[in-house]
This record gives sequence, structure tokens and C-alpha cells, in this order.
Amino acid sequence: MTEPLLRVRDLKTYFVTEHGSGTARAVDGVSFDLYPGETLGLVGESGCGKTVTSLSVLRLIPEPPGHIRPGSFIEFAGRNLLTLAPRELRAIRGNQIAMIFQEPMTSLNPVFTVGDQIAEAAIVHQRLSRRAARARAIEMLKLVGIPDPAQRVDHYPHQMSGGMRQRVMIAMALVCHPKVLIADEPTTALDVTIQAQILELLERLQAELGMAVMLITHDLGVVAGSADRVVVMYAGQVVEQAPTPDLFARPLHPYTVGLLASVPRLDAPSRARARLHGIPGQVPAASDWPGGCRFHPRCPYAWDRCREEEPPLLDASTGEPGSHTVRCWLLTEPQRRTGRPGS
Amino acid sequence: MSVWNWLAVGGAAVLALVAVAEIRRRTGTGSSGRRFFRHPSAAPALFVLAFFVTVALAAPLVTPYRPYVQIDITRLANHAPSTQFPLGTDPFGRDVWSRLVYGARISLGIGALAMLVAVTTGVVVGGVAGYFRRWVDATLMRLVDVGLAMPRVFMLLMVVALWDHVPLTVLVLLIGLTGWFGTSRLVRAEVLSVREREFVAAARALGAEPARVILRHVLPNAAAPIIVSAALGIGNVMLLEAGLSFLGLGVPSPAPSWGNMIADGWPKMAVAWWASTFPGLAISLVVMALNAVGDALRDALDPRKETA
Amino acid sequence: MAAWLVRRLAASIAIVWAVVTLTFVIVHLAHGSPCGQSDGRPVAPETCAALIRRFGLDRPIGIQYVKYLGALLRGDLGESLALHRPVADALAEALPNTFTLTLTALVIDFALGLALGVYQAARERRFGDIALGNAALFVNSMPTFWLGLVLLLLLAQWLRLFPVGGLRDLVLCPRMDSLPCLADFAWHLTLPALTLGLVGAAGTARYQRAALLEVVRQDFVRTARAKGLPERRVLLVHALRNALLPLVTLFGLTFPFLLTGAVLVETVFAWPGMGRLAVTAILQRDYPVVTAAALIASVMVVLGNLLADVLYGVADPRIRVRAT
Amino acid sequence: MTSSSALVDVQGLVKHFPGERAFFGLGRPRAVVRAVDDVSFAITSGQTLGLVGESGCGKSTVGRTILRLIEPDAGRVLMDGLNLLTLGGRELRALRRRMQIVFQDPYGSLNPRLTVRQTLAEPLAIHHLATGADAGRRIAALLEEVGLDPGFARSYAHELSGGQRQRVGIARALSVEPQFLVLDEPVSALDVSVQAQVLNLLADLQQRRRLTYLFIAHDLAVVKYIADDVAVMYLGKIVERAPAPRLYAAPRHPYTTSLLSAVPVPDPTAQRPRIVLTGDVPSPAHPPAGCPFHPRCPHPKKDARCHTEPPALREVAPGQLAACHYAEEPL
Repeated sequence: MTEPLLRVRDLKTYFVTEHGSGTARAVDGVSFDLYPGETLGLVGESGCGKTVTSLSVLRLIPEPPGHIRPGSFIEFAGRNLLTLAPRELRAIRGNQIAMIFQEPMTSLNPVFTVGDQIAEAAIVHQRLSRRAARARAIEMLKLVGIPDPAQRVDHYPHQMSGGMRQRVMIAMALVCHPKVLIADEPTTALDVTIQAQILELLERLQAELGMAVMLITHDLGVVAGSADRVVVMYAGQVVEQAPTPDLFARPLHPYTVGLLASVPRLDAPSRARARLHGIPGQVPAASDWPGGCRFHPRCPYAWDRCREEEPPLLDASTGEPGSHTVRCWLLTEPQRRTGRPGS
Repeated sequence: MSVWNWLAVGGAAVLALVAVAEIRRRTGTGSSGRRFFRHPSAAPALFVLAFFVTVALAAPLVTPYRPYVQIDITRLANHAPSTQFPLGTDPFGRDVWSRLVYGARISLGIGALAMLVAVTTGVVVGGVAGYFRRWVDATLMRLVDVGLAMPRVFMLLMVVALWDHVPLTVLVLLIGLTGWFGTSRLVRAEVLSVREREFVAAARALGAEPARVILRHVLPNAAAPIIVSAALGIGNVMLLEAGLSFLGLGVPSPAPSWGNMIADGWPKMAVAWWASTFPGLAISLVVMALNAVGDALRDALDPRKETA
Repeated sequence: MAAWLVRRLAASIAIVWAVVTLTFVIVHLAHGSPCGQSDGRPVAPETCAALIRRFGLDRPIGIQYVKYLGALLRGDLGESLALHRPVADALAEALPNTFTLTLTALVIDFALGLALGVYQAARERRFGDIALGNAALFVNSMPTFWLGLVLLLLLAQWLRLFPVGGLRDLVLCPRMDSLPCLADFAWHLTLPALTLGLVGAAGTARYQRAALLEVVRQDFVRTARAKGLPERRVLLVHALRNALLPLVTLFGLTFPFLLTGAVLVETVFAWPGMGRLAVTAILQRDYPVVTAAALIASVMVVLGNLLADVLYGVADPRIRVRAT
Repeated sequence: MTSSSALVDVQGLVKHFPGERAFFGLGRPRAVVRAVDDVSFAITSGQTLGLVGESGCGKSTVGRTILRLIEPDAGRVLMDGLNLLTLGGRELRALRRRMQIVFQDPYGSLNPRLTVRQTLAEPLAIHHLATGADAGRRIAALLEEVGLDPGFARSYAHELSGGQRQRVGIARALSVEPQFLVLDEPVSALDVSVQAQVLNLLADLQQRRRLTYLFIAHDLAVVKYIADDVAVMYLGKIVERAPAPRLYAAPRHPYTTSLLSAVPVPDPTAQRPRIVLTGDVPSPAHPPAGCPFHPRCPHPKKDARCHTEPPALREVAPGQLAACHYAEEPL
């Protein structure tokens, strides 16, 4: 395989809690790689740390209350983003690594036209003239499939629909042709028909521009359709990581299995009121992760070792070594996996 | 001032400290209370208020003279601050400290009473307008527009000019009744947003009567800005009262309101700066404390922080 | 936008009309029986007759009201009882002075308040913010006239840096027709305008700081950072443009505040404006002047609000674009 | 579907919102928003109707007008033959006990100033069902029924997780022992693992208490697990209505077909042909003439008729209704 574009190692992003008394370990030792041209899906439920991970890459965590612990390491183009001077970091933000967010409504500045907002990054990073930047903005609007781009460029965000705004966000992110696009729940706030449009657009743009995409989502269906590889997060950690076909065909972590069993499926046999399996209990608070394996209180297979000792990421690959890793002791004692979880 | 007076003042300070500590202990367990006291000036501000309230209540103990007593008009007018007159005497030979303490009763009392009138009216009008909407809302809010269009001081000046002498109770009522427009707008906006929340719809679906919905579901959740505006409102009334009294149109002289005291000392300001300065400082300090408490309350009661 | 403006204007006129009616009602209530005043002081029969004639109190109330409106429309604000001249003339003399004072104060208020607010927000919870915040809170809590007295005492009476009051030096400059006289006018203006402006600026700074900190937490500011913009541009372009919107609302609220303050500040500094005129008139029970001053003040407040609304419309594309 | 066993029968429901009046309540009202435009359906006792559509299609307004949380402009809502919309005072209150609602946002649906106990005690008090120790017992039983420890009675809403709040919301609705529940996107704000728990709970409760549900949702996959019949809404109108198995197996309206194809399936090997609709949902204030779906319709036979003539909702297969001129030739 080629060299990774983005190498995240042992990322720890902690927050001081509201009452100032504790520490929320929102992201607690996350490692993964992003390869050129691929789409990496980062999946998990709310509170698992996926959004904090994505914000940490560009150091967009509000400090205070958050801070990235020393020892964390995010390598991009041979440099550790976490130790760059603010000026050098800014040269990468929006230029080589760009981001789009969940809420296109609030993520766009209401008092500037979409054209100005798209042009801004080109003016700052590529020193384009205002006129050239405006032309680029129109070009970008066309690229993301907005009709009448020459008129739309002078519109304000509130004059557009949610789907259009998300297209504007994408245009804004891609104006400098970044190598990496971080998409944080880009379709969560949108209707399903609009979601399909945006996902298709992202797919097309990735093929045309050849960038790597880090797709953060809670929706396993979106991941199955769009991602090449998947990282599953739970309680601030990576619990399973595999190529997409492998993960869906052979999920190994009980959390991944439970998550898959929880999703209502359109392709399930047509029997109304079938029961979903779900996972008992709920995600613990980030200031109070359970000891041992963090999933053990909800795991149907947990035994003493799970309560006492935190499992490392173990290799479960059938193909290339390290391609499928799982943070679960079951891998050492596969005979304990009997019956279906949740039943 | 006698030793006993000094001791009483010290006692008042200790009492105020104890009161603040007690409030802190009682509310410190809730998240709102913790947020309130996390505000750096919350505790000092509460202490200032508690101290002024205590000395005002215990006025006869902490002061050596009655507020109206002209001690010795020929020899003791404009006497500089000394151990006998800690804040000096005014141009009429009255003890500034004694008048300041008795004045606290008047100034704080007017502030609290007028604010009560204003906030009550504002809550009722704003609540009714916000809950019933339609023409009730339209009518009341147009009324408020008119009220807000007329600067309060001019409205009061007009009334005072036309009616000649206005008794203190009427003045308080007037200040209160000209001060609810802003509050009613605030309450209305809050009620409008709360009534759209789903727990209100749930209560209605369960068959709750409008009165129950308003009193149990809407108003308690709209209370935060009301409380904040009440705290700020007392300060505003005190400033207004001071201004009116300064113009000779407020509390009738020789009653020792803080505004009157500034007015009394003003003509001799160049030779006896203390007579106007200390009451002015007292007003500023109390209003500042009220503003600080208002700020802290705003943070503490912010519902957006409730879920965190 | 034109249609919106026309509607907004109509509403303003309606409010002014309501205020006029209100003053009429108050005056009428007070003079229901002009010959026996509220404190029981007897009124001379000729004064009583004059009052009845002046207000046409022998006529039906409807007619009185129409006549009152008609007079107002002609710019007739009545006759001053103490000055023995039309109220409109007296006000016309005083108003420019009040305008000069309040507008200068307004500039100080917003320029200083904005600068302090932005500085404080950028230094959130650091020393500069906390020190300035407490100072602003204190100044904002002072009675305006008392701050005036303190400044007067310190800078005028003790240090003699400024005159103790008045509009200009009447001996040296009977008319304002030369540069030195203009400077003299500015010198007289400094203290009262500073008094009024400082208290306002303290409030504006508090408001602006809060508005900016609120905006900084919003998503689009994060977007601006994610684009790689310098922090300066994030704060001063993306955040400030949005934080200025609530300030426009404050602008509308500042008018009543400044006019109220002017009444007291003009009295302290013997500044011959509308406020001082009104206060002097009250002491002489010259209610036509007071009523007229109240009316004018209301009109100014309504105009201020109208201006604020228009500004808001211009500043906020969400309103501007929808209104077209 | 208007059968004699229908518990709830909605006929010709209409709700138009006047646009916000521009100014002072005096200006010209803006264009009327046709939130609900002639909607009819019936729900058989003990069954679930899934009401599906994208945001702004009017599905939530339907749910709320049925309970008269919003007053409808026209139509009838019959419950056991009584028209809810003409009732007043006591009768309405009595009927309200029989129908309740569960909301989407578990954070907004509980009064933050009340404890769980107070929240649940209120309906009992309003309807004089229980007081004192009796109420305490019923509250404990309710909490257990929705899968919560009775100890939660002392908690405030902000001390609970989203799933727990939603359970309290369900318990509150159940406290007055209703027969009919409007479930307004009850699981869409929840994480998938919790969503599964709550869906299972709702299914259990329906069985145990013989409840009738109107299940409002935007997610066709969720609806598949709970609904007996499904109605699809677009711009204030029902465009297709059918028994669930039929609708999922053989949709007749091109909108239903597109909606189904847009739902992502968590299976990378089963990538079905995806129909990506172009454009946005038009504003309900300015619905297109003719068939409201025509500007986005991918049907190859789309023609001038679709632009001018609004299709009626008609039976195109046994039990299956669709509002499309070409429903006989589905996509």
C-alpha cells in the first residue's frame, strides 16, 4: 500500500467538565491512517468522540475547555499538525485539509454572500484577486451543481434551501483543491432525497478531484454506500477498523455487531413488527468511562478479563496484516462467542 | 459617633458576611447556585447589598443622630469627615453618615417597591399578550410601543409639573407604572418561545387548563429573564429617583433620600465635597452590586446551560 | 424595501399620535378643574379664566382635542406661562444645543464602547477584560448627574481645565463666528458630552462584549477558522459583522437614555438645552413648556427607533433581501 | 380503508397557515402555506399507520390537528364515531384522555423545572385518576412498564439521557390510559442502539395495551418495523397509501419509489439502483400546479397532463391508493 496522507497516532483530546471538577476524555488514544484518494468512514453513536476527533485534526477544538494532550500525533505531509505554529497551521487549513459541517444553516455566515464566502479561502491561500476569486466562486458553484451560478453567487445563505447550503459548504471547502476533505455528518440535517444528492455529489467530486475523504457519520447505511474503509468508535476509542466489505461481512467487535443489529433495514424480509436487537444500556459519560474494556457493561459476552483489563487493538485480518483490527478479548478466546447478542 | 455605633456597624458587616455565606451554602448544591457563585463579583455584590440592607434596618443602632437633626448649624455645617462625623456634615449641619443610613431605607425601599410594581405589571401584561396572542397581543404591544416612545423622565416631569406636589406613594407608583414596558416585552418574547416548546403541547394534550399551563409550565420556564430584569430594575429605579430628587422633583426634602443628599451638598461641593460624594458613591456601589447580581443571575439561570 | 419603509413610517406616525393623545389626556386630567389645584392652593380668578380660555376648557372635550391636534400640526405648541413667548420659539432655541450635546455624547458612547467591547472580548477573562469590565460596570452604575458633578469638581473647579458650565464665554464670544469661538464652544461642550458619553460607553462596551462572545461561539466562526483565516480576520470580519447587529438595536435604546441623561447633565452644566428648559419650566409650573418638551423627546425617540430599524434592515441581509 | 372497525377516522383534514402578517398585524398576509391539504385516512383499532414524508410535508401538523393542538380549518376527525373537531369543554377533555402524543425531541418535551414524578403526577391529577400514595404506586408502575427504574422519579429531565427522557415521555402519554397514540418522530432524535430499544418498547406496549398508533416518521426503514399500513405525504397531500408489505414491495407512486431507493442500506454488497431526485422540495406556500411532484418526478411518461391536472388519490391495486396518473406503470 502507498504511504498514508494523514497519520493519526494516540490522539487524546480532553475537556474540563462543566463543573470544573472532572475531565471528560472525549477522545482517548485514537489512531488511524487516511490514504490518498480513499474514503474513510468514521462511525459511532453520539458521544463516541468522532466529531471531536475530526475537529482535533485541524485543531478547531475550543481551548479552554478542551485541550489535546501532549503525546498525541497527527502527521500530514511529514509534519505534526499538533506542534505547528499557528501561521503554518493556517496555511494548511482550508488549503490542503478542508472541512464541511453538519449544519449548513449555522455553518455559513449569514451576513456575507455565498460568493464572498467561497472566494475568501482562495484570496487568502492562493492570493487571487477579488475578480479572479469571484470567477472561481462561480466556477465552484457550477461544479457542485447549483443552477444559475452567476446569479447565485450574490445570494445570501438564508435565500437557499438546506441542500443548496450544503453544496455551498462543499464548494467553499473545495475551492483550493485540498488533498483531504473532512466531512462531519454532512447529510444528517438533510432529508433523505437531498442526502442522496449530496452523497452522490461527494462521490463524483472525489473521483474528479482525487482527494481523500474522511466521512464522519452515525449512519451505517451511509458508510456502506460510500466508504472504502471504516473505523468504528466507542467511548473515545477505536474499537474496530476494517475495509468496508470486510466489516459488514465479518463484524467482530460485539459493539459493531450490536450496532448493525440495531439498524432498521429496508432490505429486511417484509415482516412488519420484527424485533430489532439493539444494545442494552447506554453510552457512559465521557468523564466516567468504565474500567477494563469500555464496552463491557453492555456486552453480552463480557467476563472477568473484560472488566479488569483494557484490550488493545488486536489483528483479525484475513488479508493484509493490520487491515482488520478489533479491540476485544474475544479474539483471544473465540469459543466464548456463542449465540446471538441481545437475544 | 460612639463606640457602640462603630460596634453596630461592625456587627452589620459580620451579619452580612454570614448571610452571604449561608446563601452560598444553601444554593451551592444546585447547578444554578454553583454557576451564580462562580461569577467573580457575585459574592462581593451580595455582600454589599446585604450590608446596606442590614444597616438600613438597624439604622437607629448604627447612627449617632436622627437624619433631620441640624446639630449646630453655625459651627458644624460642612464639617470635614472626622471620628465624630465619619462622613462629615452637610451644609445644613446634619451628619452625612446618619442621613446616608436612613436614606438607604428610602432609596432601597423606593427601588424595591417601584420595581415590584413594574415587574408585576410587566409579567401580567407580557404573559397575557404572549399566551393569548392575536388581538390581545397586538393591542397590548401597541400600548407598550407608545410607553417606550416616551422617555420616562419626561413623562414623570410632565406629571410632576401638572400636579404640583406629588406624594411619595404616588411617586413610587408612577415610577413603577412607567417602568414595566421593557419587562413586558421581555416576558412576552419568553412566553412566546416557551409556549412553542413541546412540553407545553404535551400538557395541553393531557387536558391541562390554560391557567395551569401558564402557571406551571410557561411562567416558571420564562422566569430567568424576569428575575434578571428585576435585579437590574431596582438599580434603574434608584438612579431615576436620585435624578428626580436631585432636580427637586422627587422625594420631598428634607427626607434623606440619596438623591436629595447629593442635591443638598451640591451647591457647596467646592468646599465640602463629602456631602455629595458619599451618597453618590453609595448609589453607584449599590447599583453596581445589583448589576453584578443581575449578570451572575443571567449566567446562572441560562436554560441553555441546564442540559450541560 | 420602499413598501416596508412606508409601513414603518406609518407606524411611527401612529405612535406619535398616540403620545400626543396621551399628553392631551394627562393635561386634561390635571386641569379638569383648573381653579382648585391639587394641593388646594387657591388660584387667582384671572389666572383661572386665562387657563380656561387657553385650553378652551369650556368647550366639549372632542373639540378641545381637535383644536389641540390642529395647533400641533401648525407647529403651535402653545404659549409659555413664565417666558411670555411661544413655546415653539423657546424650544427652537434650545433644541440645537441639546442635539449638539447628545450627538457628541452618542459618538463618544459608540466609538469608545465599541472599541472597549471588542478589546474585552478578544481578551476574554484575562486581566484587561476583567479590569475594564469592572470599571465599566462601575461607571455604568453611576447616576449620570453625579458623575457630572464629580468631573465638574475635579476638572473644572479644582484643576480649572474646563469651564464650570454654560454654552460659551459670553463676553469673549457673544456670537459663534470665529475659530477661537468655535474652540471655546467645544471646550464648554467637552465635560457635559463626556459625562453623558462615558456612562453610555460603559453600557455599550458591556453589551458589545457579550454580543461578540456570543457570536464567537457560533458555527460559522468555526467555519471561518477551518478555512485558514487569520484570527484577526475571523474576529474583526466574520464575528464583528454579526455582533454589530444587536448593537443597532442598542442604538434605538440609546436615544431615550441620552435624552434622559441630558435633562440632568444640562442642569448640572448649565447647558441651555431642552432638558434644562424643561426643568426650569417645572420649577415655575410652566406646563406648556414641559408638555412640549415631552412631546419633542418622544418624537426624537420614535425617530431614533425608526432610524435603528432602517439601519438594521440595511445591516442584516436576512431582513434587507426579504424586504425587497 | 374506512371500515367499521376504525378507531380513528380522519376525513378531508385541511390546515392552511396564513403567512406571517408583515407588519403590526395589519399588513397583507404572506402567501398561505398549505400545510395539510385534504388528508384522509383511517386506523383500525390495535393497528399502526405509518405517516411518512420529508420535512415540511405536513405530517407533524396532521398529528397535532388530530389532537386539536392546532385547530384545523376543515375536515372531520372521528374517534369511535364522535367528531373531535366539533366537541367542546368536558367532552373534549374526556376524549383527550383517550388519545395522547409522544414527541420527537426528548429534550424539549419534558418541563425542565419538574421532576419525573411531578411530570407523571400531573395528568393523574388533571383527570382525577390518583393522588398521594396511590399516585406514587401508579408512577412506579408506569416507569417500570417503560423500562425505567422507579428511582428515576426523583430526577429532573436534564439528569436523564435522551433515551430515558423519551421513555418518560411515553410514560406520561400512557398515564391517562389512552387507546390511541400519535407518535411524532419518537425515535428520530435517538442513537441507533437506543432507537432500537424504544421501537421494541413501543411494539411491546402496543401488544400489551391494545394501543392504536399513528406513527409519524421520515425514515421508511423505521416505519417498516412498526406499521401495518403506510401513508406517504408530499407537500401536504397523501400521495400513496397501502398496507405496509405492498408499499415496500411494489410502490406505485414515483415519489415513494424514489424515497425507498434513497434510504441507505447498511450492506455494501447490496447496492440497489439509486434514483436521485433532482431539486428541492418546493415551498408549500407555492406548490406547483398539476401534480405537486411533477417538477422532480423521474417517471419517463411524465407529460403535460402532470403539469396541469392534479391526480386524484385512487385505488390502483387492492387496498393500495396512489395519486399518480401513471400509477399503473410504476417506476
